Amino acid sequence: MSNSLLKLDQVEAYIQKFHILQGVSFDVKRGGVTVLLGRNGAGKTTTLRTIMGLNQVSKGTITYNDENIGNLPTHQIANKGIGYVPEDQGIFSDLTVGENMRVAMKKEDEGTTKRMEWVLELFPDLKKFWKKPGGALSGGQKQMLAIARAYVNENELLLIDEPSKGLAPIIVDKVTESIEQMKEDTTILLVEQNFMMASKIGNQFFIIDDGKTVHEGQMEELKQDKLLMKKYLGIA
Amino acid sequence: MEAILETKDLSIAFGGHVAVDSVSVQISEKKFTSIIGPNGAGKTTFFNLLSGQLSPTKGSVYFKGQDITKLRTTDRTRIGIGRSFQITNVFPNLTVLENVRLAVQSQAKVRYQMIAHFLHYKRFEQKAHELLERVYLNDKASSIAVNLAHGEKRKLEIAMLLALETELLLLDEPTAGMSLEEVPAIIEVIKEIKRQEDRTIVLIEHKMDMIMDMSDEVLVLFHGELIAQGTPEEIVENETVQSAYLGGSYNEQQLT
Amino acid sequence: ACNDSDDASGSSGSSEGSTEGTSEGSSEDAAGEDTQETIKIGVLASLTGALEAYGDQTKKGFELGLDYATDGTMEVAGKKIEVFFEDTETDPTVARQKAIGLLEDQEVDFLVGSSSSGDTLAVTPLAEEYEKIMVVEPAAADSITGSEYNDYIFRTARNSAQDAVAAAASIAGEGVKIATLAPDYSFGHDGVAAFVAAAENLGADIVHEEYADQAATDFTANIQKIIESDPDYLYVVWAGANSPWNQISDMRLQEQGISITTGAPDIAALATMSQLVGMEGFTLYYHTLPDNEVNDWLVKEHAERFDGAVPDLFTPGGMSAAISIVEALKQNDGDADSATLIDIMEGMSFETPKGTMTFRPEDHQALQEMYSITLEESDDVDYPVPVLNRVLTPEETAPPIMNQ
Amino acid sequence: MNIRNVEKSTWIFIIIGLLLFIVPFIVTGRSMQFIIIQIFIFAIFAMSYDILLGFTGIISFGHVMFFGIGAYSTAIVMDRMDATVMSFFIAILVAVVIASIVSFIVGALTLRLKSHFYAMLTLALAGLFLVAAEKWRSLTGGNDGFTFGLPEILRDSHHLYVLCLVSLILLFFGLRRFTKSPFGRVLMAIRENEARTESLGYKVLHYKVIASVAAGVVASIAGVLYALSLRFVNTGVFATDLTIDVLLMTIIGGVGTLVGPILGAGLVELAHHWLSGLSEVHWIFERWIILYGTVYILVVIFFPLGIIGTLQSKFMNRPIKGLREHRKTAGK
Amino acid sequence: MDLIISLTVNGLATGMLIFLLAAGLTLIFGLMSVLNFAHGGLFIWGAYTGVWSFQMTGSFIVGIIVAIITGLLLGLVTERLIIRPVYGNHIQQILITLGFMLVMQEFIKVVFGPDQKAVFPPEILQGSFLVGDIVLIKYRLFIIAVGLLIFIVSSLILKRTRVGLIVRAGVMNKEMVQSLGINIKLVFMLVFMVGAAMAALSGIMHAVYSGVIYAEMGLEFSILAFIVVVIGGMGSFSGSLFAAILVGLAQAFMAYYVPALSLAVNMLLMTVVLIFRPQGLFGKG
Ligand SMILES: Nc1ncnc2c1ncn2[C@@H]1O[C@H](COP(=O)(O)OP(=O)(O)OP(=O)(O)O)[C@@H](O)[C@H]1O
Ligand SMILES: Nc1ncnc2c1ncn2[C@@H]1O[C@H](COP(=O)(O)OP(=O)(O)OP(=O)(O)O)[C@@H](O)[C@H]1O
Ligand SMILES: [Mg+2]
Ligand SMILES: [Mg+2]
Repeated sequence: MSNSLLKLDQVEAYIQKFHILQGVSFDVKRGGVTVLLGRNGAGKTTTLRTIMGLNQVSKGTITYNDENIGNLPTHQIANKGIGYVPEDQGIFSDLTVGENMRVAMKKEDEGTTKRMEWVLELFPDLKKFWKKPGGALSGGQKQMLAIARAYVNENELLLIDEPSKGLAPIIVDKVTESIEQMKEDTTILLVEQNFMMASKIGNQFFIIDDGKTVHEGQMEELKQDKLLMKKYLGIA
Repeated sequence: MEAILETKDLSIAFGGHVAVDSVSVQISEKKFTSIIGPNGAGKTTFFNLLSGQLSPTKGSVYFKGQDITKLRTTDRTRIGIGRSFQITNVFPNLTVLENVRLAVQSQAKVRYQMIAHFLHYKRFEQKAHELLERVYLNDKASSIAVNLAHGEKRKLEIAMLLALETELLLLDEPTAGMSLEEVPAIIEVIKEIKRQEDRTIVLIEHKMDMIMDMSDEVLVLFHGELIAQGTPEEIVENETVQSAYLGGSYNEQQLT
Repeated sequence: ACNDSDDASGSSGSSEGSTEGTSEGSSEDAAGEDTQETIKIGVLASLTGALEAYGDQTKKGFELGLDYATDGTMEVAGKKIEVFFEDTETDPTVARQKAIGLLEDQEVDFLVGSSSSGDTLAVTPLAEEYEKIMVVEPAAADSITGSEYNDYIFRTARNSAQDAVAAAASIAGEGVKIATLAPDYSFGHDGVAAFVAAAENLGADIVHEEYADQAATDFTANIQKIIESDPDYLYVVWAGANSPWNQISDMRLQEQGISITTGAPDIAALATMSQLVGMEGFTLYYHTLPDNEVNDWLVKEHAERFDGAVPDLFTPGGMSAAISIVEALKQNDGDADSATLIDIMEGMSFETPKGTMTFRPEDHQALQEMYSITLEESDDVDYPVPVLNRVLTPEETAPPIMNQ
Repeated sequence: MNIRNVEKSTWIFIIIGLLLFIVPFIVTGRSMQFIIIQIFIFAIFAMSYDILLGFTGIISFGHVMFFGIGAYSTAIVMDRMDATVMSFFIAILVAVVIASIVSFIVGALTLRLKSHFYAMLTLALAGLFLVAAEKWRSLTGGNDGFTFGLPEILRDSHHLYVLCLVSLILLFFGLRRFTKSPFGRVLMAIRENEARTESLGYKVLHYKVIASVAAGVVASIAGVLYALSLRFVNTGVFATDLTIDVLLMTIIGGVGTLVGPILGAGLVELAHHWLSGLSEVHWIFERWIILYGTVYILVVIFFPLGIIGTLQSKFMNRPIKGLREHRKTAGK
Repeated sequence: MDLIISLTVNGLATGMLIFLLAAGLTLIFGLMSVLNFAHGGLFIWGAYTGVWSFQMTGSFIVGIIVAIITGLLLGLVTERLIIRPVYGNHIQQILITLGFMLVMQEFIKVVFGPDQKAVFPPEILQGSFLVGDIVLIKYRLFIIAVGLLIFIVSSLILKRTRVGLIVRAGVMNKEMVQSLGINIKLVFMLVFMVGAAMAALSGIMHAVYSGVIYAEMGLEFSILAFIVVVIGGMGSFSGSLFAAILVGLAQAFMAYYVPALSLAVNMLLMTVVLIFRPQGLFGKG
């Protein structure tokens, strides 16, 4: 088994007739946290969606565990052990929190029960509002639910799109912590605008700009490289 | 200082759960007030009560001394309460320009005109373009709103709010999901409004640096109750706020 | 049955060459003259949709009728007859459009039709406007020869009132207690009103009138009320596929001493009435009932042409319509002028599968035989068969005149 | 207004409109004329439906009630009064007044009911009108219906043709302006996001009610013309089938395009006419309805946004590179 | 008293008959949110094929099974060819399903002929019991039993398994459900097939009840089914059952006590329910 878990090679994708991804390549190593960075509209979300099979790959390959998963149906991709927290949370608004979780649970074994307990400890609000429709949750609670839905399954790879968005600082801390715990046995691909958080937990990073990967490296380097930060992320 | 907005004993319960609990505050005119609090504290719900999306189970809201508790959303917008939404809330299948144009049209009070052609009102379109420029969205003017990236939608949301030119601006996490690069620019837009000193701004945010930077006053909601009120500095020192809201990393950040 | 639309257009096309005695060559000079050489008849019927079966019967009957009346020559007084069949789809708009097409584009001399009263009423004003005679068949609404009557309308079909009078004649008598059940729309109300008048005339006692939603799934409540009114007879006026027979039998009306009576419908519907064996009622036609040469010819010819099938409820009507037109033309030396034809047809009697019919001068309604029957089981077919009690004479079933 | 400011499409429509006036001189068959008149009438009816469905986003299964109101008002007024032009105007007035009142009330119910529930409620209300027409036999003649006379001038097919065409053209341009006005823009906003429209300071209910009344009144005018063209009315003018027909016409042509429904009306009526005519060609076409149904299916597959809608979206922003092509190559 | 019992029992039976019809639509329209105007087509095909095989074999059971199989197969074809391209788009659904409805209805006439056909219940279900003065029609009792069975089985399935949740979730956000590893296309297809099979089953049940089948009956009854599903509040079997029984009883009692309004009873009922409870009886609002 190679060290690379997920590998994108010159991936291109269209949304309707717009050429959104124009050559995204990166290699997510097994274990650890990989962060995707880039400004609004750069194509980060589209990249994650393409990996999940929610967008068609028009060119290039996506290799997962040495297998080409480009253009497989989404559910098959998910069933290979990939979990996804979408940017818009994807809460089923008419279903209760509990039902949302139930739809998400792939298995009902011991491991799942354990993870469920862990998740509810992480986000006690969810337990409190177990019977509330997902649509009635606060913005942050929805975010928690979206994360929890991905956490409750055993995943080999987790794609998380801006988890910290809308969360109170203290919860951001918790999420950060949970990712740290998780990265022991789950590889994480993270899109994050909260640089504080990203830099704290990220191991390697890739920068996407205008639908292309334009830079990659170790998080440690990025933190030092003020020039790079300025150029692509607009922060000093 | 004159209070432009005042709530008295404002409460709302969903089923058994009290989301906003007897909140009585005064929002000072032409000041910048921020609201913080943990997720689910009732901040958005509080906004909903101010802007009329929800009606309270108890208590009342006054705008410029007038009791507006019974007024509908539409009327509140018309008398000068505008808001942006936490969950992006735009017209998905219309163009970005049209989204803003509709807001401009409402501000110009052209509401029941059904004879003239809408293009007859050139100035609406011009104004819409200006606003899009201000939020750095002019190159997307002809995109269909649903196709925008998340951050772009947030900007559109702000442009629509600005178009209404209301005296009171309620901003619900305007920069959530916006890229690092653009946050400062949007902050600049907000600051610019603040500098003009003719508007009152109320902001909900989880980004503490923003709060610290801009607020004249900070309100803290906790389990629906107003537990603290003061200058940003006072609030950061508040122990409950530290332990229940900020957690560890904020302090760390201050240290580093 | 698949080929008959072919036949229709085919016969009109092929007859052109085979016509004898008509001066075809000279017809170029005036279109008006050309129409003098052929008699054109437009038939409107529901050839698709819910009433498709009725339309089909009319059509077959009409074709047979022309054959019969012209001895297979398709000519009358030296003029050939051309027929156009149009499908009204049981939609008044379509009916009117097709009728205009027939009158304007085909320049027909006669209209015949149609399967539904609504379609017919949408067309009758056109007959007046274009001054062409329209023979109504098989639409039964009283208003066609009643409140909506005009001089150009003749009807070979029986009307609802005739049904009612026939029904009354079959069962009513001094002191007989009768309840009625009918669908809650014009057809039902007209039918019952006429029946009540006729039955009361014969001394019967109407104890209850019940109207039910035609599309209802459950008739229990209606039947319950009828039982409570404790009649000797229940007279049912019904049309349409969704019928109450099953439930009437399930509710054991007959065991409670209530006899059912109704007009026997077409064969497909008779098949749903096997629980009503023994019922006394009436019918306007069943092929074994009339005893005359025309009917014998019809039954024989029908079987030959259509795979051994017997003529159904509205087949003789179609045939009668054709015969009436040909007869009138014969008497007018083939002249299709409406004014003279109206004079001829008023009071005209003609032989049909249902015996002698007479167009009553007052309202142009054809008075005709009806049949008092009993439904009996039969070994030959899988539906109950109407067996003749007695023939109800045209005079006996004459409906009131309603166009004054 | 300056002539140069007129949109190009407006000129096209004006030209087509003018051309249509010549049609009766070319198509002399009155039966064909009658079909074209029906097309005009249903085009008006379908446009009115488009105001609801396409521009305001309201699905109604009971739109036929306004059509029926128009038809019965005309028939009853013309029947009870002398057949004069005056009574024709009275008929229109009666139709419009009743339709406005009813559509006002029905429109106000959109406040309470959402999507399917509203659609079904309108179905029920139209059903009640049907039952009323069925039951109030002294007025309506029950389901057999009744015929009525017309003033001399309206009996002529050419006159009727012109009347219907003029109505169609006037209503088309009127409604087009209506939808392109600032008001119309707000309707579209409501279709997209009702709550947001409200928080922009628009009173949604007012808009919906006005749209509903506009649609109702226009539909009733279609009904008036329909009764004129038939000189007969029966309960069929309240039948759900008609709502369904008009719904299909609107969708086939393209929802929210206004020309679409006109095209849809033409297409449905002509397809109907030609396909049913086929049964004379060969007996196999006796089941022409199968073909007719297939047309609906094909339209959805090849013109998912309706004919005009699909053409517009193809025409207005031409794809840079077709997505489909790429999918194909990607598959290999 | 007898009268009331009699009306109630028969109203219940009618209600159950309507429920059978609405059950399929509860899945397809209520749960999957597909405006399926072709439901009546599935209904008549169930009725015709069921009756045909019943009359060929003489076994009602065979008839029922054939009807169900027809429903499943037609459901499969309908879902794949007609419905799949138009999920989530009600406007297209209306057009395409109506087109398909016309095709199915007309094909009935091609295959089985245009005439109405008579149908009789199997021997054991013919006739009625007499309990005191009350007439209990056997076939109606059978319908009540079948209706209850369908109700219990389908409610249990929805409650015990994730299927109901998945379908509802899939309607709200298809992509998300797929991202959770669920083959939503397959789930939709199966649920649609079951809904179609229920429609077909109700077709044969109804055919035997009314004693006659004809091609046009489909559209007539599917509107009733839509009414029931909406009154019930969309998507819950309890709601549909309750609404169906309400309609059945209302029809029975109206026809007896207020016959003048019996034509309008369905529409009145729907109007009243929707005005006072805009989300339907069991709908969450
Ligand atoms: N459905 C669509 N149709 C057309 N363009 C789209 C569509 N969805 C996204 N885009 C465009 O694709 C580009 C990339 O979008 P994407 O959502 O991947 O950006 P992102 O990097 O995630 O941005 P953000 O940080 O704002 O979430 C944007 O410019 C956006 O406008
Ligand atoms: N419509 C509703 N029905 C029921 N409960 C609701 C509804 N809206 C909000 N709530 C509950 O009220 C509480 C307050 O929600 P609110 O959205 O105001 O939180 P918030 O302070 O804005 O949080 P966040 O920072 O996460 O956005 C939450 O617990 C939420 O679940
Ligand atoms: Mg994104
Ligand atoms: Mg909030």
